[in-house]
Amino acid sequence: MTSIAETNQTFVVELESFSGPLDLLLNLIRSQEIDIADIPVAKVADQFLAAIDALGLNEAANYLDMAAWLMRIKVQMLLPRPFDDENWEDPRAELVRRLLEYEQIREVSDWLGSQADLRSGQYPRGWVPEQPDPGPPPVVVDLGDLQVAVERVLSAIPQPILHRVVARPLDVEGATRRITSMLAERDSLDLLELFGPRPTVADVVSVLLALLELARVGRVRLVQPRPFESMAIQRESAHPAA
Amino acid sequence: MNRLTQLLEAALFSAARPLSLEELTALDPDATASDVSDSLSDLHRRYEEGEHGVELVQVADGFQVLTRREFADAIAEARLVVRPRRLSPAALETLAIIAYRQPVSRGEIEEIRGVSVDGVLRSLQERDLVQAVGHGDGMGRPLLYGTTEFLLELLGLRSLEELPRLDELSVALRPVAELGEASEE
Amino acid sequence: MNRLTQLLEAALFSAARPLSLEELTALDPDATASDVSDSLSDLHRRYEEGEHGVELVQVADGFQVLTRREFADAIAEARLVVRPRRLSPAALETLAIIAYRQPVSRGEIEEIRGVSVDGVLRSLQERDLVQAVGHGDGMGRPLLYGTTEFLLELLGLRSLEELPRLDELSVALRPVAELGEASEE
Repeated sequence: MTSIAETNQTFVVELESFSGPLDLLLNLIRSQEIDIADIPVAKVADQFLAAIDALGLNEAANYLDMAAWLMRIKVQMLLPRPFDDENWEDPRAELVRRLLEYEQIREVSDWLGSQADLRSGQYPRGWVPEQPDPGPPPVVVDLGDLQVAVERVLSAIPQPILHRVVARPLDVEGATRRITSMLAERDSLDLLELFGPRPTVADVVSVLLALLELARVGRVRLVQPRPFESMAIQRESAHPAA
Repeated sequence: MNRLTQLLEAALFSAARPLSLEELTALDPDATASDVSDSLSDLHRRYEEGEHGVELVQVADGFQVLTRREFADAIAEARLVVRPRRLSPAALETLAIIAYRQPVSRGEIEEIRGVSVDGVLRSLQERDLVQAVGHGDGMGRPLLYGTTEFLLELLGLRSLEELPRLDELSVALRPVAELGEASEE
Repeated sequence: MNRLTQLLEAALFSAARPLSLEELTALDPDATASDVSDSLSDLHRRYEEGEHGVELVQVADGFQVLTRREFADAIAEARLVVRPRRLSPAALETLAIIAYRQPVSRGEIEEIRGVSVDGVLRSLQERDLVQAVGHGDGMGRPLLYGTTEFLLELLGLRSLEELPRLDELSVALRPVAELGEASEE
């Protein structure tokens, strides 16, 4: 059992590990026989801080959360109470609830531990005869297992599958509309103007497909002045600007 | 000892794990479950009255022959068996919460223990002491956990009913939910 | 049974190997080898006269309690020695995909699970939980898998219709036919 004894305002820590901040806090309270319904929060909060410092736990998030909570309650306790005491909510209520709940769990877990110890002193047969051909062991499977597995599959599905199924990344129609509307204002475009600032592969392919189709039906002419230069897109004269 | 009792004794000696009434009954095509129950009682009585070093116990969903507790130390000291490793306080607390609150989500366990239980939960699952039993309705449909038959075996319990009742515990006289109106959602 | 005989019975029962006279004598600091010999004779006689299903035998390297040979077959047949096992998470996931999406090819399962399922599929087939049910139309006419009658039996279902409905089954687990025109090629 872990315990902390108070000697001259300092703490002697008898065991290095607590199973969590509630364990430590409960230990402080019980070892000083503090009434859990009326915890002197200011005192206990300081002791808690000192303890996690002594234990080297002052970087453990769980312990720091608890320390912060205790400090918050300490401050709330200092605020003046409203005149009608009936509406006053004890800032410690939630802390007390958590502590009692945890203490209950501790009691059960002590029981479980001693029960397991008792049982571990009774040994089963040690020698297991070799089986001629054991084969795979019999299987246990139930609907619950299967359902949980389905949920797991669903939650683990990689996003790309959903994208491929749902999204329609190629947008030839949109590219066609964009090209015709741009050519409605000007006679010639540079190919690079058709791609946005950060074109995806799908964007590029969409634009190229749209251009090829427009060229095929004779609405644009594709001109490359010199090898490796950018391509120019010219409006065919048969389709003058509006 | 009649032949069925002999057969059952031989089977219980061979198995090194609890055998259910169904498994035992299946051993003899002519035996009914009630024949098997009678034979098991007979075997239990013989071990008791003959003051044997082993006993027949009922655990989880089955029956098992185990050595008597009083010989635990002598056998362990002679290094004939290795006593299983003890569960850590963190593991026991987590088991306690799951045992009483099942089905329960990881978040709820962490709420009560005040620490992350990721690693503990995983190792309890690996040891087949807890298992995922379904999904909750909340955000992200969290996995819910429950206890296994093997936990009962480890504790030597026949069923979860044998766990101490909450109102028998010294600390809280009421179920946690009734402890105060401040229970969080 | 005197205490020494009880202790010897418990030790012989729990040990994973035969125990020599010296080892058995070392169990009790007050016992002599001749005390132990007497106790072993007593134990042997009790098993004989009580017509137990087990017997004390002397083998090359010591003493051992063994089940009587006449029960060996029944016990071996019932395969009591091996503990029934739960399926691994990987096996369960694969089984779930096959159950809900059958007939389904290995490629489709791997697409959903994101890993190779070769070994898992083989072990599910060995355990008679899934089976090949035909060939698909795609490249190379891949084998398609479905679940077996035996699986339904294990799950206690009469037919596949009784599998729990999962309303929020996402696209991935829905039958391919319902996926619409955007299914991947």
